[in-house]
Amino acid sequence: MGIETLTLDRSAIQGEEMVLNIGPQHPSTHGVLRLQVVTDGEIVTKITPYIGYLHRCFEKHCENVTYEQVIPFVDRCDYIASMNNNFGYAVAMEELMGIEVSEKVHYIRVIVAELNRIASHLLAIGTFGLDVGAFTPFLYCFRDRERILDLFELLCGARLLYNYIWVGGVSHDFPIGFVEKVYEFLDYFEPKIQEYNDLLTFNKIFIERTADVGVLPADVAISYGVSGPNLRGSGVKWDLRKNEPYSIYNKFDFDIPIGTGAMGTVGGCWDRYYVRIRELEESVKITRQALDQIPREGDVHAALPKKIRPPKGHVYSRTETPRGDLGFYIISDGKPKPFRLKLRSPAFTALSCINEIARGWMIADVIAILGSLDIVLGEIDR
Amino acid sequence: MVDLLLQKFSEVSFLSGMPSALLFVLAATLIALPLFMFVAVNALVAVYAERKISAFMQDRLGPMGQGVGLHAGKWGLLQTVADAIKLLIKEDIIPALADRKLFILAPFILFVGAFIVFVGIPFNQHILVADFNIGVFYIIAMSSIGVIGIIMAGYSSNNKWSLYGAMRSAAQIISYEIPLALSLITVIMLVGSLKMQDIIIAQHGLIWGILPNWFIFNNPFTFIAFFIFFISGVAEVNRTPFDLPEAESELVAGFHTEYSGMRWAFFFLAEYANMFIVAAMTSIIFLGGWQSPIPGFLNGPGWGLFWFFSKAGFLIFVMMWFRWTFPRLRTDQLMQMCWKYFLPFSLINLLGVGLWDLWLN
Amino acid sequence: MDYQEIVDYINRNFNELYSPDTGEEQAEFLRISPKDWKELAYFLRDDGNLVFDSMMCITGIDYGVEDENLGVAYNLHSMTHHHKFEVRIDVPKSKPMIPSVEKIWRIADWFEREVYDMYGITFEGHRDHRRILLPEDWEGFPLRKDYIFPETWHGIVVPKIKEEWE
Amino acid sequence: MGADIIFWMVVALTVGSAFLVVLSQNLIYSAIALLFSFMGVAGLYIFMMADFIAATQIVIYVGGILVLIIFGIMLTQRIRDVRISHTSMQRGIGGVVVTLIFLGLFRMITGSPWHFEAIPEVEGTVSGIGKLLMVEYLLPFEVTSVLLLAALMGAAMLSRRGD
Repeated sequence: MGIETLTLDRSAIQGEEMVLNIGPQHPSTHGVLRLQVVTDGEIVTKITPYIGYLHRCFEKHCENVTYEQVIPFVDRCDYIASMNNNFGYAVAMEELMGIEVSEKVHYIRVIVAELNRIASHLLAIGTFGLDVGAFTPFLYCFRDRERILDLFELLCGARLLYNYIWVGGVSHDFPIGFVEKVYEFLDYFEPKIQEYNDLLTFNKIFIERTADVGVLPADVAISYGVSGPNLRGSGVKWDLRKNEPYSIYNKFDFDIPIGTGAMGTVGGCWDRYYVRIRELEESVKITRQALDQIPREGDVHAALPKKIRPPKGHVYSRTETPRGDLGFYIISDGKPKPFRLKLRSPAFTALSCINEIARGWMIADVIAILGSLDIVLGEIDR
Repeated sequence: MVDLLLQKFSEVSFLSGMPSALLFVLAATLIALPLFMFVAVNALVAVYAERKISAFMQDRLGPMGQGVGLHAGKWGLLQTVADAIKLLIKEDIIPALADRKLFILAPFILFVGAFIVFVGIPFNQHILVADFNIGVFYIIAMSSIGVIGIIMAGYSSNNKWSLYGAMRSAAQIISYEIPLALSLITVIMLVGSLKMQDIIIAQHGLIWGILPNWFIFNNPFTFIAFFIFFISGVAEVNRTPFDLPEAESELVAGFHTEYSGMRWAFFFLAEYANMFIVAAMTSIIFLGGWQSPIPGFLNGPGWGLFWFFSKAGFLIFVMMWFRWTFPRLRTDQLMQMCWKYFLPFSLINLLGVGLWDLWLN
Repeated sequence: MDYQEIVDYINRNFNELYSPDTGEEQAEFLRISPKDWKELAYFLRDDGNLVFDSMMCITGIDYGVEDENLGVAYNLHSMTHHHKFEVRIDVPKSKPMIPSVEKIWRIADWFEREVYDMYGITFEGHRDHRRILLPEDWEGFPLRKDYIFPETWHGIVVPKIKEEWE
Repeated sequence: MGADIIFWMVVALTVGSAFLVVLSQNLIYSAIALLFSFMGVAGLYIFMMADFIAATQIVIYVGGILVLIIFGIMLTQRIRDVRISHTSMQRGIGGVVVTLIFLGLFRMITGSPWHFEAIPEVEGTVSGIGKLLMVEYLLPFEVTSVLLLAALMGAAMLSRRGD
């Protein structure tokens, strides 16, 4: 009788699994999201997301209002990046109606969209830091985001829901001195990126917590329709601004940052995070170029249609928001109200892969993975 | 100190007629009361400091106010007072399905565990409630009571988050006690006594004529032991980056999720008391306690208090600095750090200090 | 490949089974019947010349109260060849059943659940066929044109919408 | 006199909570009562001038063993319902056995010829214990530590998942 005969019935000592509800009221679900998590000790074995707590049937609303009135609803979908959502809707409508807007409008749109992308990424970076327990970067990010919101307030009076980009133009021209103020902001902001890197990005604990965690391989990401920084974090060089340029993005010189696996496996949380940091730099670059080239003269209302009554037909158009590909599927029956308007939300697709990538990690990692996906529940639930 | 008071009592005529048991209780209370006040004030000051320090680190102002009146006072000085009043008058909520008895008992056990330690801490040459023979060991022993309070709180709340918090904290505190105690032993080996005052007096003088003869500078092994001790201490009191039991972004608030009002305030008091204990212990054992950095310079009992509090205060500041700088570790990383790095290192330390001592003496 | 080339390519491989839609919209999509969908879906994804590895969007459509059909539009995109394609499937309201492509494109999982949630179209073979945005016990399918707004939900009265500005 | 009252209070704490440990229907309550019982025992050690043992009692029993007991209860019981309970079985037989043992002990305590002497003023027991452990009882000390190490490794092996 050797030691080999000593066996242990492991099934007898395995503990029961525990079902844990993360949310709907939880500090780190970035909104009203419920994740039903089955845990074995601290290890998560299954995640079932329950969404819809913020559902207000945006698409039904749209069928009951005119095309102009849709814009405020679009604002409220991704309330972190309203400019980009406005932009996406305007691009879709202009494609449907065949409107050509003036050069100046294009530049204005690109500038505000990129500023809003910076603001949105700052929020994503800050809250991601918060999710892994670093409080200070969050406030640093908010300090800088505040300046962008101040700029937007100067521009259109609103700080969160702008209703600024209209179909065929924008609601107001840049106020006097705005361009200089944006330059000022960019000069202030650019060195701050290094500050985030020093404080959070290359912190040893932060890297330990996020690199290699929640790895999203490129093929899985594509199959799940994940887009934007999340897809690029997986190493796929795909950015609609570059690959399917809309508006005047083809005039600008910028890079598409992708996850390289510098700190771990490609597609880990750290890569997704770092893509956002690098995109801040790219957005600054784009904004600078746009500010340099923007024509000073021009009417931003010139192409505004008197009444929006698109011809019969349909369009599927997508643009790159901070969260990824924002798609609009619009069917028009020739009346002033949309017959069908579908918003394809990038956060929706990003969240759908949570069970795939967060299974087998610990609870703390699930929170980190969720934070790295940068979801906005307003957009997921619509 | 109790004996001293009893002796004083016997000299007072109207007290001498009383039963000695009563006198004993009286003496103990007379000592415990200021100590309790100290713990409470410590929490108030520390909370204010935490707010202000975090604010300055985060590029903001923190609590502010202009003048007196209904503001938070000059520089927000009344903020923590207002907080304390709020906590005192807040509704006391006990969840319907909570285990009432344990729920009520838990914060007190935690607090008692923290409070009882203060008996053994020398604030200066004279202010020390009891200089036990087993001084350091007593403190280590008493600080291990608190974990029971945390487990009870987590268990009795009938909340899964709390339960997770309690489990994590139990594992964490038990684990980190080992490197903590092992680093402590390095110093005890050098001193040859467990008495707090002996440890402090052993750090008198200078080495190489420049550095104070504190144990942190005594030899390379105690230098490492200082860091292991301090970091394990931070882990013991559940401060960031080791705040897993109450990680607010994961476990909402961990073991005190369900607590509110005064009960919650007791957790808070205990946390800040524990912070002070870790800082005080580190400064006593490695930084010379109440001793002045330059022997003979500003050396009176009053200055003793000053040196002690500035050393402890600095270490508390370092803990706050940690908290507002670092992200949180994960459970397995925390355990790995303890068992794979701290434990072997502190064992090597122990051997090293023994050899060092043999060699030099 | 552009739209016409893709249609021709599919027709070559499927014996001219599909003809481009010639309806009133100058539509750039392929209208097929539900029974062919699964086979075509595999073809679209796996064929080396098409490689539609990315499902951009699935949209449910109600053609109107009078129309007897519901539609589903699938917008596909190829990350390899950078071309797009749209497939549309119409199903009768009396028996709205479409084979699920959830195993082919993983994102179809949630998109199909959403279409089911809003239009009541059943996706056969879907492994997790539940409502997604609305509560489990919600009655009716809100995005259908004939949807009647409920007045109460679990005893909670839904406030009436004011018609005009007051 | 004052010490006497405190002594009896400590005794009451020890015995009272020990009763609670045995009689409580709730396993967690028993564990918590054990905490007070241990504290009481530590207090008794202090009365015997065994301060080191008292502190050890708290470190090992309260800080270590009791935490592990509670940990074990929470891990092995179903977490969902808080009311973990256990019933005392065979109270009759148990009562008889306990009474017999108690009587035996009682007889022994009252029957033994205790000899009293004044407590010597010991200046700490720590150095004495240290010397005994390191000189006289070094072998048992080392053997115990090897045994504990073996137990530790065994536990680690058992809890390892998979193979």
